[in-house]
Amino acid sequence: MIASFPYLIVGLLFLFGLYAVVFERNLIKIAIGISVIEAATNMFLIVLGYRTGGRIPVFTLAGESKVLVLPTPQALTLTAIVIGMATTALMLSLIMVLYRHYGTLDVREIRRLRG
Amino acid sequence: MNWYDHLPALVLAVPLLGAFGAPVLGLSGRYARNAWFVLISACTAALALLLWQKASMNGVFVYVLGAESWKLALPSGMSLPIRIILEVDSFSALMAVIGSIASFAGTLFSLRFMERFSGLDKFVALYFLLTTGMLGMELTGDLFNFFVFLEIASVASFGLVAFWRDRPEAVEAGFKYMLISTVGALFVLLAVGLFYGRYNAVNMAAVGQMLHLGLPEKAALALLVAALAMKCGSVPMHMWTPDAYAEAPAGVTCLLVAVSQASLYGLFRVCFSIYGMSIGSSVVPWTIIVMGLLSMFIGVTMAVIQKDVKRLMAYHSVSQVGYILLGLGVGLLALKDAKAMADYGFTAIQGGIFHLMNYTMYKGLLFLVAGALAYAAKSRNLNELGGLAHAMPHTTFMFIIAAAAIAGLPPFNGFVSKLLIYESTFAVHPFLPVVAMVTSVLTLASFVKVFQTAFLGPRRSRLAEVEEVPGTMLLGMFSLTLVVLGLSLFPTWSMAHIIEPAAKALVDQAGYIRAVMGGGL
Amino acid sequence: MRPLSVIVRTVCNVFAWFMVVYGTYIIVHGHLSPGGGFQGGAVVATFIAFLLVAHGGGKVFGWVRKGVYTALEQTGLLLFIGAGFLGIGTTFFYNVLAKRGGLFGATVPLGPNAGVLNSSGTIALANIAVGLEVVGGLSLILLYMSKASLSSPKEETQGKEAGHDR
Amino acid sequence: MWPKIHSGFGYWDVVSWLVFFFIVSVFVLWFRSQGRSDYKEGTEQDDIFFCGNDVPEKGEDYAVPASGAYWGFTKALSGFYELLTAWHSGIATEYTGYLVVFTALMLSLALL
Repeated sequence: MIASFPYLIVGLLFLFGLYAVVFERNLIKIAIGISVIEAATNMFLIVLGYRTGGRIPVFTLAGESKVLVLPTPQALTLTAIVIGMATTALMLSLIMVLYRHYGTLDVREIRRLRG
Repeated sequence: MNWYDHLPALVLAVPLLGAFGAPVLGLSGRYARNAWFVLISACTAALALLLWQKASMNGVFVYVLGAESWKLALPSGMSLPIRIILEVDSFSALMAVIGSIASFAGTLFSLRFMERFSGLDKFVALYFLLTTGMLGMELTGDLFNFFVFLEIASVASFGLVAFWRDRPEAVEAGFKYMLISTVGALFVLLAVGLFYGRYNAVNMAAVGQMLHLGLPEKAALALLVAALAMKCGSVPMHMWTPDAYAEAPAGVTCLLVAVSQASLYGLFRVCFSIYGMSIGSSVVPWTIIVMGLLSMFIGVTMAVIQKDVKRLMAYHSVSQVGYILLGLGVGLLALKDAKAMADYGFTAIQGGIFHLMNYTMYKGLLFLVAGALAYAAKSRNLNELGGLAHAMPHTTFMFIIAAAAIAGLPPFNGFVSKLLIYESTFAVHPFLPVVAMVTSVLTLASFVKVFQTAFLGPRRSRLAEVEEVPGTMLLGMFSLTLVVLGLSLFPTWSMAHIIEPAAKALVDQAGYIRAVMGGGL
Repeated sequence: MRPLSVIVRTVCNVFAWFMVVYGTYIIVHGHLSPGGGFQGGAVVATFIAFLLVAHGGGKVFGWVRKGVYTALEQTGLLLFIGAGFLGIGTTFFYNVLAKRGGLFGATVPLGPNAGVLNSSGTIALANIAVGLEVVGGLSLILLYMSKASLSSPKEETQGKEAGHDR
Repeated sequence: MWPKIHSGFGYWDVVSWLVFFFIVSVFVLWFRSQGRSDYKEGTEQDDIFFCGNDVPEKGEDYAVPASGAYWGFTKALSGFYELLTAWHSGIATEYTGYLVVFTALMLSLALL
């Protein structure tokens, strides 16, 4: 039961982020929502790789302890974080340019392309 | 060192080098930059062709990055592949060829088209980054790597869609595409995580070998299908397509079409090579078929009423993707039943793949023609165009070929692939080809509208000075026209040598798994 | 952004350089301890963030030259793909430098040890390349963003839809 | 040399189509050559017939704009088109919402 607690948190975070992305109107808040979803996904990967009582996977000889925390999900997470940073930076830049053009941060008013 | 062995890595490394080297080359002037642009693009296309030739001779093969030997998929004592593995079969090599040809044509077109604008070093860098992302999605054999290349392609395309940053519409389109695409990509990452949690592997072949359908696998399949269908622009998640395609510079749109096909490739790679027989009930195939039908019909009906020429063509790409989804979805439906597969399923897959190839070629050509119109007449609004056929005879000629091909008029290639799709989906239910044919009629109707209003009719006084576009732009369009004509006039050869091996490779799940899990030797 | 008080400015002036040192440490120890090119690069890039926060944009733009950061970014990128091409004799990204002696090629002794810095071959090279790239890229992002936030939306290109012609 | 492509029900053969096309075009050209012999180029026979009115000088005045094309079609389907254009609302979060709803639908369909 207690082992599946992190997954619950991941699910909740994911839903919070999705809520923010779908129902918020302010572009900055939407960007925050995207970041929350990213954090949830990263946490999901980290939780997957956790082994109870495992040690860090940096060693030359593991010694007595044979249980290691899996390094692969951590590598995946790092890559995802890097991508997330690039996405966030680009998204914030686009929001700045959008604000400059439209004079508003309300997503419902940025709709010149429709139909 | 035998460079022929390193083809899969070189196909990815050369455009990546092009992306990283472009700003350096840009320091020494625009001729150096343009030469670099064309050179790297041509090299990529040539390497992709060689790769396809190798794949059609050798069948499926792997390339292990960073290993002691390029085919060492399973190092001693390992039961799971640990390194990043590129896996190439006829289908993925075909996709790489299609994508790199579209990239090459877009390159030639962009030389003069983008000349007026500043920041071209970054344009070239992003363009090659987009090419790398697309080729990586097509060649990789690793799910997480697929996600990484998906994101590389996505981020590069956000930048390119919003490249004209002083146009509010362009930035708006870039932002919309970015929002929906980032959420979709995170769904893909979640699915990859689910696979990793179940099987401790992210290699497609390894997952495919161990897969047996449980709750997490079903969830992962649903997430992947939804996210990748969004990336290739199928209804109900297609709304980014007209915005992004219409607002991106024309050469980039030509490449974006190929990039969306890479997502489609990923969708069917997941369905056929990872899940295969164990895809469970026919819910997923039917979802794909219904998505295809909706995409076809809604895409084309929206296209009929558009006034912006690029937006009209972008809605057509939604409807054309519907054909491919329909063909491959019917193939997926028939996968479990050997008799149905022999009767109509394999033909449907062949039709889908052939249509995919045709679609990328003529759709890229149409977007380039639309770009040429915008370049020459300084307007994309069909209400302001008219009578350009005399001023731009070569463009008109190529437009007619592409429009006839997309409308499925014989003897062009669009007709052949549509025929295959009609006659194979008819075996499932007569309703499917009926929708497809209605779509085809409406496609013809809307392209007659474009032809009539932009090229025929009286010349507007505003357009009196319009001339034919410069030579390199024509060359870019002509290279795609050549492919369309080749596919039209030699359909039998293309079916036997290009499409059928690709369809066989897609269906052959065991062969795909064996190439990695059989020790790779 | 306005400049902050003199205390903040002095502290930031000092700590900015510590961040550079610490980030470099993380970059070069990427193969031994948690961290690596991206993380270290991000830490080094806080140098610019410190200066921007403490002194405000107006002053910092006068101090830095963007060309330096672009050059860092480009060097990093080319170095990275170069590290990939180094191994093309065997496979792309093959670790040719490891266990050869010389630069990055030391052999690691068995058993628990503190880690040998000079041991990881191409990985260290790639880490340094990524570190340079991230330093350049992130600093440029910070600089451009704060510059854009300084200029008001009214005076620039609002209303014009011409595309940025030269 | 030119085998056919079989689709399960029928086949496609580009060469016979081209031969047929050639024959038909020869026939059409022959048919055209049987037309009136009193046609002369450069006379008033070349003029545009504009319902008996003078042809306007500027092209804009007598061109059919693209928004007028298929007017009857769009008019007949106006209810459908109103629905569709309202659906393509241009609001980015709604588009994302469709993706989320579709994913939820897929999940519930696949898990059941």
